[in-house]
Amino acid sequence: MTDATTVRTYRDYGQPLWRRILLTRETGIIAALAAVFAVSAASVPNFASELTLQYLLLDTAAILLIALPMTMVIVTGEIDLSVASVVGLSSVLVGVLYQGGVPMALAALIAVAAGAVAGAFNGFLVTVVGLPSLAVTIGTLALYRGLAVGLLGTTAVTDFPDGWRDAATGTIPGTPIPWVIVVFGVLAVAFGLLLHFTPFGRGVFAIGLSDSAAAFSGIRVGRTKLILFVLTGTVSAFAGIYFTLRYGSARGDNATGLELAVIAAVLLGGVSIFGGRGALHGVIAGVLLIGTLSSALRLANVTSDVINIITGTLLIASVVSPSVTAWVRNRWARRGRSAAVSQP
Amino acid sequence: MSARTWNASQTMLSRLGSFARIREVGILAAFVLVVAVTTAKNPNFLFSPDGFRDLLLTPSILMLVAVGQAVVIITRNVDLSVGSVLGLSAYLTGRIFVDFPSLPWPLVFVIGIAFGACLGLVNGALVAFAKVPSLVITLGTLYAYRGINVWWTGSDRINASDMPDGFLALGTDSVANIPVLTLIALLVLGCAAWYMHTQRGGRELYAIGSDPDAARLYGLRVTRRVLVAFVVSGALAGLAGVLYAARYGTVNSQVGSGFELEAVGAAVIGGVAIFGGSGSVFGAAIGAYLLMTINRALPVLGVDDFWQRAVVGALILGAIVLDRIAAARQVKRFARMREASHD
Amino acid sequence: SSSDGESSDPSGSAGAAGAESGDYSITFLPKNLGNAYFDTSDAGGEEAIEEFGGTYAEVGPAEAAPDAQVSYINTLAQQGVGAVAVSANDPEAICDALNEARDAGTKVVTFDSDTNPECRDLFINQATADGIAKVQVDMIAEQIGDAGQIAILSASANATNQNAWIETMEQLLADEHPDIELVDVVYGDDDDQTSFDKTAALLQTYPDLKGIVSPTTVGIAAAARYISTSDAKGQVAVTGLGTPNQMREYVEDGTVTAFALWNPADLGYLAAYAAKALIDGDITGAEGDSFEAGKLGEYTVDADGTVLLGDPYVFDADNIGDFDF
Amino acid sequence: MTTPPTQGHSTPALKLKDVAKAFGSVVALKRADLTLAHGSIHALIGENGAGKSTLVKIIAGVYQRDAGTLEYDGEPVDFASTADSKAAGIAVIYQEPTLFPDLSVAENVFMGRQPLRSLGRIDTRAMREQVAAIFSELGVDIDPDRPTRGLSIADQQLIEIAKAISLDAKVLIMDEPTAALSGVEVERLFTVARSLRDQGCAIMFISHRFDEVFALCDTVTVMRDGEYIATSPIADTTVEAMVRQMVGRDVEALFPKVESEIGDVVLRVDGLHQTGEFTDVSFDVRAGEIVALAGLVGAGRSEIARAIFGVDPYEGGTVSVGGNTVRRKDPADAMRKGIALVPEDRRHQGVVLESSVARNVTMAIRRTLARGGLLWGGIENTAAREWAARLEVKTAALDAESGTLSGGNQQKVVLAKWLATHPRVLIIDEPTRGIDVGTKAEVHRLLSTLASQGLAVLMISSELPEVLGMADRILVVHEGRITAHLPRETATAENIMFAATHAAEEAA
Ligand SMILES: Nc1ncnc2c1ncn2[C@@H]1O[C@H](COP(=O)(O)OP(=O)(O)OP(=O)(O)O)[C@@H](O)[C@H]1O
Ligand SMILES: Nc1ncnc2c1ncn2[C@@H]1O[C@H](COP(=O)(O)OP(=O)(O)OP(=O)(O)O)[C@@H](O)[C@H]1O
Ligand SMILES: [Mg+2]
Ligand SMILES: [Mg+2]
Repeated sequence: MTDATTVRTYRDYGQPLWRRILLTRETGIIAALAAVFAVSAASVPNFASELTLQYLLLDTAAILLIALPMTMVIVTGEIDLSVASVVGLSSVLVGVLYQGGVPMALAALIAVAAGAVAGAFNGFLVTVVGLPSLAVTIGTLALYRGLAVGLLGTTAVTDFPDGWRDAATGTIPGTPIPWVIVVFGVLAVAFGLLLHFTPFGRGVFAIGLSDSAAAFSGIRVGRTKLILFVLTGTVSAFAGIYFTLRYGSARGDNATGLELAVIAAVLLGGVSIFGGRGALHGVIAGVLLIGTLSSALRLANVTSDVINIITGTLLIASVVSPSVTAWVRNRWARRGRSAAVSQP
Repeated sequence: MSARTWNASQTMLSRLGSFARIREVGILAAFVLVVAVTTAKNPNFLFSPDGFRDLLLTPSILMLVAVGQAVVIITRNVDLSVGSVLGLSAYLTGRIFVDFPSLPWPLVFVIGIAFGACLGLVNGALVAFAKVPSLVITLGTLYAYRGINVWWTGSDRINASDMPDGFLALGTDSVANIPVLTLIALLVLGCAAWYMHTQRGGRELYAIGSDPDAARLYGLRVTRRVLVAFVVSGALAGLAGVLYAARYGTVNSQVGSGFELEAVGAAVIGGVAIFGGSGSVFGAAIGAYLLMTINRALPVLGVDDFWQRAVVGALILGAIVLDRIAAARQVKRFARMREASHD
Repeated sequence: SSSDGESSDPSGSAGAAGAESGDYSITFLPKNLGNAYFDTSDAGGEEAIEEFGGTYAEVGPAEAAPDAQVSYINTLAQQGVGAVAVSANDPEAICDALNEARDAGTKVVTFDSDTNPECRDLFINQATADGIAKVQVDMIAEQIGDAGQIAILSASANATNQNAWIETMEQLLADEHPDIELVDVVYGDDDDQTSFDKTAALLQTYPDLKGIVSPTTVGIAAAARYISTSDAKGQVAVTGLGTPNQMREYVEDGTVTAFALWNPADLGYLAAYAAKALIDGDITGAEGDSFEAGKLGEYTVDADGTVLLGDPYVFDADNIGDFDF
Repeated sequence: MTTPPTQGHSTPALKLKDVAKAFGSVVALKRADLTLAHGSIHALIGENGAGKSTLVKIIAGVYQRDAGTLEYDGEPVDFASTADSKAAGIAVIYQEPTLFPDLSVAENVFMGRQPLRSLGRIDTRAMREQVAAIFSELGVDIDPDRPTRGLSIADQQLIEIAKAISLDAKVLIMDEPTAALSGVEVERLFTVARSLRDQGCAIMFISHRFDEVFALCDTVTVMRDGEYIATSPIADTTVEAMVRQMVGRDVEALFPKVESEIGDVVLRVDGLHQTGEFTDVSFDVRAGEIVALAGLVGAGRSEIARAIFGVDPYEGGTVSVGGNTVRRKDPADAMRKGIALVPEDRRHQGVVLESSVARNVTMAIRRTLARGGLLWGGIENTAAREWAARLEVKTAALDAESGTLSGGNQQKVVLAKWLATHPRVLIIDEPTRGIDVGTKAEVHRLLSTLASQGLAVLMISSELPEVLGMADRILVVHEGRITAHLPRETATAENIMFAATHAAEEAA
């Protein structure tokens, strides 16, 4: 207000368009994915085939699916560690019900509903009781897995109807794209719109950056989080049915440890674990990057331990690299000055 | 000063506050209850020599890791790599015995702890210097350390016969009816509790977890302290690895996998706030005892093997919900006291 | 015989070779890596493959999960290896992947743990379920004087083999040993620590326990180790399936009198020769087919495409010194 | 506080020359000069965003300067961290309280330098006693053993002050320490500050209240847009002169109260009750009316405001807007019925600091902006541009993070957010806390204009001139109860203060 008579004008953006697009984490991950694909196709025997793509998509479908709602949960600053247990629980439910004579469609429906209930229970404890989600879902991780193992005991249910199994593993005729990826695509568009182009999504980001400021802006923080936990449970249960049909086996220990794979991929995709930052396309690229890398490394006869080392290192490198580049840039800019900037 | 006349009630408030600080008592009571009920069902659980020994012995290793974990969580961080660190150092321990049989075994302890500390240092350096959330970093090192372990170990397995008897005896021997392993764990717990409670450095860890930005503004050496917290967690996981080798006698590439969730679970059950700043290593230790003892009590109580995980999950939830209810009660009581002071 | 250099060749080139000349590129896919039992069996396979001049490789997941095994089978199919020798983590879950591999021309031999018969060409059975169950029941009955309480410490609740054996053991106990009471079956998940703790829990829960049968190598070693340092040593018998190297200490200190196993190296060796025979087209897996298996001699395919390795072998203080695996 | 008086020092305690600092493209300081003398209290004033706090943080070692020199006791120095400046004897009270909520009050005061016993153990009793001593000097009555979580901003600020004083520093820097304090506490602080000065301490004092500057300080330096403007002895200057230097022009009336038509009751609060917070709160606010809630800091006014808006619960009573009852604990419903709340704690409740100006401004209207349920890029920027321009928010681009704006500009962003919802009732808690005169006058003018357009305004303020200058009616809150209704005509500073302290005096 140096001069009351000047009418201020505002630029929409402080940075030119190319910088805003090219210098993002998401672009980096997508570029890395493209690079891994190109290098693998050129140097790994048998990689450049449709079959690779088909297997890659089938293998990563469950993670891709769960990553969608998980991204939103993490953007609100929460976390859901129970997803893999919900996968196991829904797998067992489908198995037990189908074995008990319930028609497959109904069994699947009930399992998905159970997933929604499991998610709602997480959400209830987090939003209504007010407990930290990390602690809650460590508990339900054990609880849901325990229910799954308890329900089915030593047995596994196997003979699912062929039609259903084919739907889970089949591809669009003439392409290597599995049907489940079509479902994923539809969901991805829906979740992408929800997160990035709706008032609800704006609320999700605001909550992640500041719960209280969001609440003071009339955003229903509790309800938003509850909805997201229910969505996560539902989608995880759906992924559980896919998992069961893909491998034709309903077992209590299905997908053990998948939660860490999902979270690793989401974080690799540029979502901040503190909430408030991230984009869905980055996450999808993150999942595919890990999947492609392991598929290429397997084809190159690299053993699973090395694949784990690479996955872990990649995750660390991806989150550390921005700090390192910033640090290097600062050093560069301040050469000759004794003190470095300590501003976070 | 008119608005400041609630002096008397404030003293009461603070007394209530210190009651909250002994929240660990509640968990301890739960532990005693579990032991009592199980012993009532089967006296051997406590009153047979083996039963008594196992009661003390089984949770000791988890307790060490949980204490380290609590130190890290108090600084508003988390160390998910503890299971992998434990596994690596357990294998290293075995490897040393195989490759350098002449090395005196007490030296192996030092090597194991130092090795764990180094792995913790890697975590801490990445978290503190690169300013990246610890959950992400240690999730990464969880994979990476485990990968290194599998890659190094391969199908190898260290057997009891590869290790000296004196060392193995540590895993099972007792002094005055208390297992050596438990004594070591209690010693570590005592040191940690003493440091966290009475030393400036310990209080600074609480301050950092309570508000990291304020700590930085205040001039606390946040980077160094966080680094130290991770080193401690790593060192304790390393020590736990050495003790694992002594107790279980066989070490393969999968030792300690999944331990991270148990360690975090124990700390949380023990009342360590997941967002830092409050809780105690003592609570985490009791949490570890409660968790492991429940695991052992369930079969005795006749709970089918398959349902045990479910029961453990329900108990974790029960613990944190109860904790929450107690806190809410206390807030209510504060409010009622303030109301009373108004009139 | 082939050189060491060739056998450690990455099988990326082996895949190409297999495609050209029907060469013996055979990959072993154990339940998981880092498991001493499979280490031994796969080494037996390697030995056989070196004998007949093929290319050996071993791949596998870090943890024993069926879905991870599927990814490896897919990869092997893409690489076009001559044959896969696999120990299944789930009889059904890896079926589709195996069949796809077979459609691509890869021969599939299962060993140690079978899949459904329609998903593989041959199953190399280490021993019949009856034989394994019987040897374990006989051992425990002898060690506890044919009367008293016993418990079983198994692998994971879903382990196909173990569950089949346990069922037969229960039957045998009921029919032939009425004075032995099986009080509990617990699961150590093939994890040292869990098995160890489960043993401790068993002893507390059943103070009158006379014996523990553990039909898994991890379980028996953990149980023996716990008992060797507890008061129960000498009171509670431990037997089951174990490897000599792991059990040597406990046999020598008297915790364990006898335990059984087949020779896993022979199992892998036989699987490799069976794979060779399939690649050569000598056999198709039909009942009555027979093939030469190097030092082990000739074997014949039984019903359901199964080849039986032989009877389990009982190790005790007298003979354990002769073995090193 | 044992240092002997060192008046008459010739070297200045602290001397900054041509200091510059930029954050990316935002230039916070262009060319700042400042000289602090021993045994003197130096005021630093300037508009919001002038760079005062940035200067403080450079002295404290939070930020590193890009250019210029810093001399301490005549020696050029570089503070790489706050630990360095602290070790050198500089104590700083930052604009935003920086307490550790989980730790006790005593630990907060002594963190990192607690009194020790043998074996390096912290001597808790000595620590408690020392804190109690400082508190009694300051006239503060806070239990040293309670955790600082849940303390009011005023209490937090008092602890900050105790913390700084206990350092026995040679230089004491206070960035708006009085913003949250009431008259009595301010007086206590001043007494302590003067005695520190008399012991030779160099003190820097930042405030937007001129009366305080005149009451306390010896010298005053004015800054504008990151640049040094002038330094003068306090005796040689006037408020008008300072204001002119600060804003570069004359400022019109500070309380431009516009008489407006008072309409029907819009907001009605009836028998609101929450244990421990407030009791039997009933009042109404009419269209076109500005009602002020006055009272001492900690009286519970903010709690009432939050309960009305629905972010806090209440156990009994009703709130209605235009006859429609507002649902309990449901801010979204309150918004829909036409209530807007500009909260007290800007940084935690008002703005989402890490979100852009555009997102903040459109946060409360995002549902109405959506077309077919979707928000495409342009919609929000168009709306944000309009409101930012109306309130003259000082930012380069609409996608700048709100946290990079100065306090006053953040306040404008919050105002813009709520005015964009076209509310019927505007509740505004401490509308001008930490806001410079120019902006303050603007905010006041804005409130008056809005009221004259028929908005019902409920204003909470701890500044009596603001209350007296702006309100049509004044409700005085004491310990959670309304103890007086005063119409504009009869309200005076004296009767407000009496009502605000009334019950307590009875009790005493
Ligand atoms: N960390 C930061 N990043 C970017 N810009 C900043 C940062 N801190 C301050 N600024 C900018 O620097 C300028 C000076 O801010 P500063 O906080 O020093 O003002 P001030 O004089 O203290 O204002 P107020 O009276 O409102 O407290 C402002 O334009 C502000 O937006
Ligand atoms: N006499 C008292 N006894 C006990 N608690 C009190 C007393 N007076 C106030 N409080 C409480 O102290 C807290 C301080 O509240 P707060 O500072 O937000 O009040 P306020 O009137 O809104 O002041 P501000 O001017 O800062 O907005 C409230 O929870 C209030 O209930
Ligand atoms: Mg400021
Ligand atoms: Mg207030």
